[in-house]
Amino acid sequence: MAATTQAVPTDLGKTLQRDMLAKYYGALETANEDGVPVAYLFIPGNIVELTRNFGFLPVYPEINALQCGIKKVAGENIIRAEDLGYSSDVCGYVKNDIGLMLKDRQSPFGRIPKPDLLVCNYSGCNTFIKWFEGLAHFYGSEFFLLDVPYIRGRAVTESDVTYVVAQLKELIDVCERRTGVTFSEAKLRETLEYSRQAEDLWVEILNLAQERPSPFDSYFEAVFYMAPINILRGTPETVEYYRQVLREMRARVDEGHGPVPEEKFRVVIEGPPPWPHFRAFWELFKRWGAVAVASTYSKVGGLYDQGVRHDPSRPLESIAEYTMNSYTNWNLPMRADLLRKYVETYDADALVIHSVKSCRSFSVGQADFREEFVNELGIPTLMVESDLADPRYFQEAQLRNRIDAFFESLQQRRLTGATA
Amino acid sequence: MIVAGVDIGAGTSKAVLLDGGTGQVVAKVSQRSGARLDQAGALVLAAVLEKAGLRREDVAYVASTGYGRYQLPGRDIQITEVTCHARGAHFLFPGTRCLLDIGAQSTRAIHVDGKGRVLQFKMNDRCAAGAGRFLERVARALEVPLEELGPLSLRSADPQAISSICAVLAESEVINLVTSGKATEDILMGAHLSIAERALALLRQVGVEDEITLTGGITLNPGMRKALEQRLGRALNVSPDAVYAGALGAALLGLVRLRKRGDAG
Amino acid sequence: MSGPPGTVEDLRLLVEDVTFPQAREWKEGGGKVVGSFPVYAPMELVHAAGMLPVHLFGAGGGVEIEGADSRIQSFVCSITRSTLELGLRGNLRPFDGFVFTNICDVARNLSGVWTRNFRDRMVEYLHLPQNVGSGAAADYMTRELRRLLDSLERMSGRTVSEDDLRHSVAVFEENRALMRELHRIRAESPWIVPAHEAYLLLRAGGLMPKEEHTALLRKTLADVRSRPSRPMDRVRILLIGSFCEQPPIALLRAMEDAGCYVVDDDLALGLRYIERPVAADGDPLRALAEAFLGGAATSSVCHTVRPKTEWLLERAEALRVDGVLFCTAKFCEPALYDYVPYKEVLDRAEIPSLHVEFEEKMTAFDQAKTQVETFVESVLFEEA
Amino acid sequence: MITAGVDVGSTTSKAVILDGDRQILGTSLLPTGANVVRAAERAFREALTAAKRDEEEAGYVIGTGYGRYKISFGDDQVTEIGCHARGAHFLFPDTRTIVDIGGQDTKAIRVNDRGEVLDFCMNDKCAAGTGRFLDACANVLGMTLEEIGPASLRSEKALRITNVCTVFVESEIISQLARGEKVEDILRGVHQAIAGRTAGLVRRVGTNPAVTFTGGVSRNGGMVKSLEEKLAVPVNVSPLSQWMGALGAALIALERVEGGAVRRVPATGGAA
Repeated sequence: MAATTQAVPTDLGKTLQRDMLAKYYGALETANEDGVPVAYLFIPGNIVELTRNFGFLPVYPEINALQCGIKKVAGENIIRAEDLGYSSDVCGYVKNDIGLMLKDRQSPFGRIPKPDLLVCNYSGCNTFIKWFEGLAHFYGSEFFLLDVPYIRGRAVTESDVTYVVAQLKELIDVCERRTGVTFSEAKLRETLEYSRQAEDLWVEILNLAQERPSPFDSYFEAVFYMAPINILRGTPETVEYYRQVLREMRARVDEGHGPVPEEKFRVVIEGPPPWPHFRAFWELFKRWGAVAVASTYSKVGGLYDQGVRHDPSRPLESIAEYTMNSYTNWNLPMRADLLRKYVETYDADALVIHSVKSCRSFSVGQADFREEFVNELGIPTLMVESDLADPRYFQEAQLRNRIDAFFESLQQRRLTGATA
Repeated sequence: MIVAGVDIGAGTSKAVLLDGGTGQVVAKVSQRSGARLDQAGALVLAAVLEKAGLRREDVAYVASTGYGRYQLPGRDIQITEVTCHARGAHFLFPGTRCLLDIGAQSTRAIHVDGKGRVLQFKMNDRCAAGAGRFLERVARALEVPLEELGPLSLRSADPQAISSICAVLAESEVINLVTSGKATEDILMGAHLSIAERALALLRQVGVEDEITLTGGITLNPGMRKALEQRLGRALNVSPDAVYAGALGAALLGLVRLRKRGDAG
Repeated sequence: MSGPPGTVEDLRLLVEDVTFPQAREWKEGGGKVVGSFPVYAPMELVHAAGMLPVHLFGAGGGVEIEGADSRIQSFVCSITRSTLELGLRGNLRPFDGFVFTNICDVARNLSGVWTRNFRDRMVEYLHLPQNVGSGAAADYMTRELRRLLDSLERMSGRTVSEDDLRHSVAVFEENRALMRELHRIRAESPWIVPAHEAYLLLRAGGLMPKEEHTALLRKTLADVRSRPSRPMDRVRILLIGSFCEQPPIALLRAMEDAGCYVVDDDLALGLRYIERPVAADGDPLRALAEAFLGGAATSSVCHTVRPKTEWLLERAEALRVDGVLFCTAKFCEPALYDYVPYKEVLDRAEIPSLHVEFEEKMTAFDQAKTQVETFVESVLFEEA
Repeated sequence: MITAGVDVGSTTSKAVILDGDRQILGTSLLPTGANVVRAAERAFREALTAAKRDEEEAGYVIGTGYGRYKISFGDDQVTEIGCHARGAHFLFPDTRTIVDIGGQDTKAIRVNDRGEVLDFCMNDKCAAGTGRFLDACANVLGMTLEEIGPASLRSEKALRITNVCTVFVESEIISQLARGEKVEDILRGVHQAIAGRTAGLVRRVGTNPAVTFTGGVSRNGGMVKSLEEKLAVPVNVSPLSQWMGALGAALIALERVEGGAVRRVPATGGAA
């Protein structure tokens, strides 16, 4: 379909994603009553193409927790979970979801259905296992653990793929038993083809951030385009969605239009955003004309820009490789190489690390990145700390003080041409 | 026969003399513990005996509690402050089912049964800790004398939200509010509400059931009471004698042990 | 080092010595040493390769944290910081290699921090299967054990035969059987074997050559059977939650002094993780894999096919406990998640429970002790 | 022509007046208290009076510290990291590492040969406000901030203080007291704990000598000694350490004027 030349409406991608999510949450509203089978999944390494084969409607507790953060109800959910006995030191996403459950799963964006099957594809985060073990206790629903080995050397091994493929076959038996639908490999191939096309388009969009100025913020705005690739993969609508987003971004490049009036600093950002204070946190960077040209958080759902693809010719193998190639399943040396690659490919001036208390799988070891980048690579690096879900952990004055000091020193050195 | 209950706290020590026959309080004393915790118990016991015009020999049983309960020579038994506070609060308000004790150092939530026996209890983790110290530092940052904190906070029209999870981070928020020029009474009410919220989180974990009794020095501060009642949405039992709940409970439990020993002859 | 430790005090000094005298002595004798992180690791393979297996449990309060504090955030458990501090200060110089396993996200990432900070040492991350019910798990774990054995062979310069493996498995099995016997006696008559003594004996097993530890166990069991039996009026407690970061020994003693008999616990669980015999015939690696998948202890760090709440209730009934004491390290996520369903089923079964938090470096635990005393008072004075 | 630096901190507000060739003409120091705007103005006016100059002569005014956004009469704001670095470098031109233990945060800063910030590292959230940590310890022991430094130097045996968190260190100290530990030994432990963690931060930006210790806590001799022990290098301390932020701000203001900048804000009108 040739890209039409007529003008692209502003914020096209953002509005289209909002419509797709509204439609998705609408379908969730009546799923239980309509007898539609519901599967809970995690975003990293999610196997939505497989569950779609049996007519499962996917629910992602992380997306619900994230939306609660943005819509300012995370705080009350977390307190409700802590009243039940959850510690103040455990993950805010888990407590957000438990808090929702304790309020009959009523969220500001619609009612979340109960799970018929918990598919614990816990790629990159052991806390996910405890999360779904808790839900299995409270709901009594069937629990399938898809064991996703952490990458130990430099890449996924053949032994790992064999193990995951064997489990995917066991999962297919479970899904057939639960839904009475027989597995269709042809349908899976078709779904995987749609996923592959969407993934190609998404990578093309991400690469546009190499332009000067970058047409979009690859951290703060990426979240407005990430939902379909993470949770609605495998449908023609998703492929069409990314064609439209690509069209929008190309138009922005042609007009030299970017997320800030004047792009002064290009940064790579590591770590999840603080959802309950998303706008305030973005503002602390916008004031300095700082734009994220690459981020690792936008790869939590899959490292497509590193060549990971669903492949209809190798269905189960490519799904297995995909499950192990989410960012948090990469070990720390691999993450450091990726961050360095991003700084070079996107010609960034600095690295910003947002360390969050709730997510130890992201945070532990980040201090080593800071030192490696500053001392060994000469790349200015700032590390700040808050939380991705718990509004009680965001001290704006301290964050502003550190962010101002960082960009102040960058600006000063840029004026006098000082080297690190 | 007379029974003594001695509550040796990090800040203040309290002693109560109880008449076993009438079940009434004969005398009570509260004084600063001072730096030497090992003497605080003996000193406050001597003070209450003097106040009641009695001698040590007149006391049939001595039960100690509180932080320094192991450092009272000549005691018959030491019992923890949670068990004693529960029993003491029940004596003061027989309808008590929940007890919230907010002290200088720590905060305790206790759920009791009809006889003042502990069913569930939760002591503060770092979040509800240091309520008293926190208010002292807030008072200094705002240049307000400690005793005026409560009354001044009652005049707040727009309390400033202080959401931090622990006393240290909450204090940074207070300082940031000061440096951003917010009204003193609004910051003060925000500080009281932040303590209330953190203390009530503990209470909800042991299960909230009427009647709720407050003990601990801070609860005599009107601002603190308003914050607690506002966040909880129900009336609370408060009495100036609540500060003696620990010593009172120790004396009552001592009486039970004494009678048991008496029966056993 | 003058012979095996005799008294409980000797054991405590050995367990709290963060200069690892046994490892140094083995190293000076020309041997190699491999350390593993707290919960389960199949150290039979290290023994079979002729190296000394040492179970690392952080530094307790034994080292002042300075370097590690600015590299590991404050919302992480203390054992992670103190282990890194031991490495940065050179206390782990005798160690030639380290084995990490999937305990939690923090331990997993620590293996990455290790490879960056100690580039001259072998670092292995062993992926122990979580899908223990899968038909493919045994094959996968056997391949993982083979992969670990290959790197241990490279490190020790020795090829390990199946007989070497069978011999090492037999040595560990004998040790485990004696340990189980000691814990059986304690569960039956806890006044004979205090919890802190059983714990110190278990921990010592992770520091010295296994054969030496087996001899120590035999001597202790003989002595235990001859001890006088006079029970005190105490509360029978099941202690749960200390499977990785360990509470200070003084806190464990304080809890006992507060009026508890700890009839069973998961302290240093990694050292007694395999609860059923390992098959002596066939491929020893597969035997170890099947023993892990079918006969491992229940802990928060590994998924179980049967809900853990069922295991807890069964255990509480079998041990006739008066209460369950959740004793968890601050910031220990796996333990803190399991606490909620555990507490719910115990409340429903009207079994009293208490949750106490600790940090391995704590020197003052008045609050924890007071809480345990109150818990004991509320159980003992039921009718007061 | 003079320039001014006004540093509004969480506990105290300071100002420094400089003349054209970087001589300090006047300084001021007063508690910030509840009204930040007034504190800033008073600090500025008192420094002008000490310098025997009046406001119209000020060519440029820079505000710093947590209250910098409340300084209505400032021409620009610079964070205290930038200002402490510049001030310390002015007093000790060979310094390459600056450590500031402030009321809210502890900072370790690496600078180049012109005093420009190359890298900095700040304390972890839970070890917040080491200045406040010291304040809490002094409070529990019933001593003033001035007394605890010398007292810690009288100790022979340093107790290990394990708590990073201000709230919990108080209960830890109370337990040590209850065990009969001596106040000097507890204080030595407190100073060692803070110095240890601060040294950890400094190592992350690199302990390139010479190290300058700025901020109010640097007046505590016990802390200076502990920090030198942990860093194993001598540490520069200046009697002006409390005014380091304000001095740095005044220096940066002078550089702006030399670069052609002009004061954009009218005088404060000399309100009382």
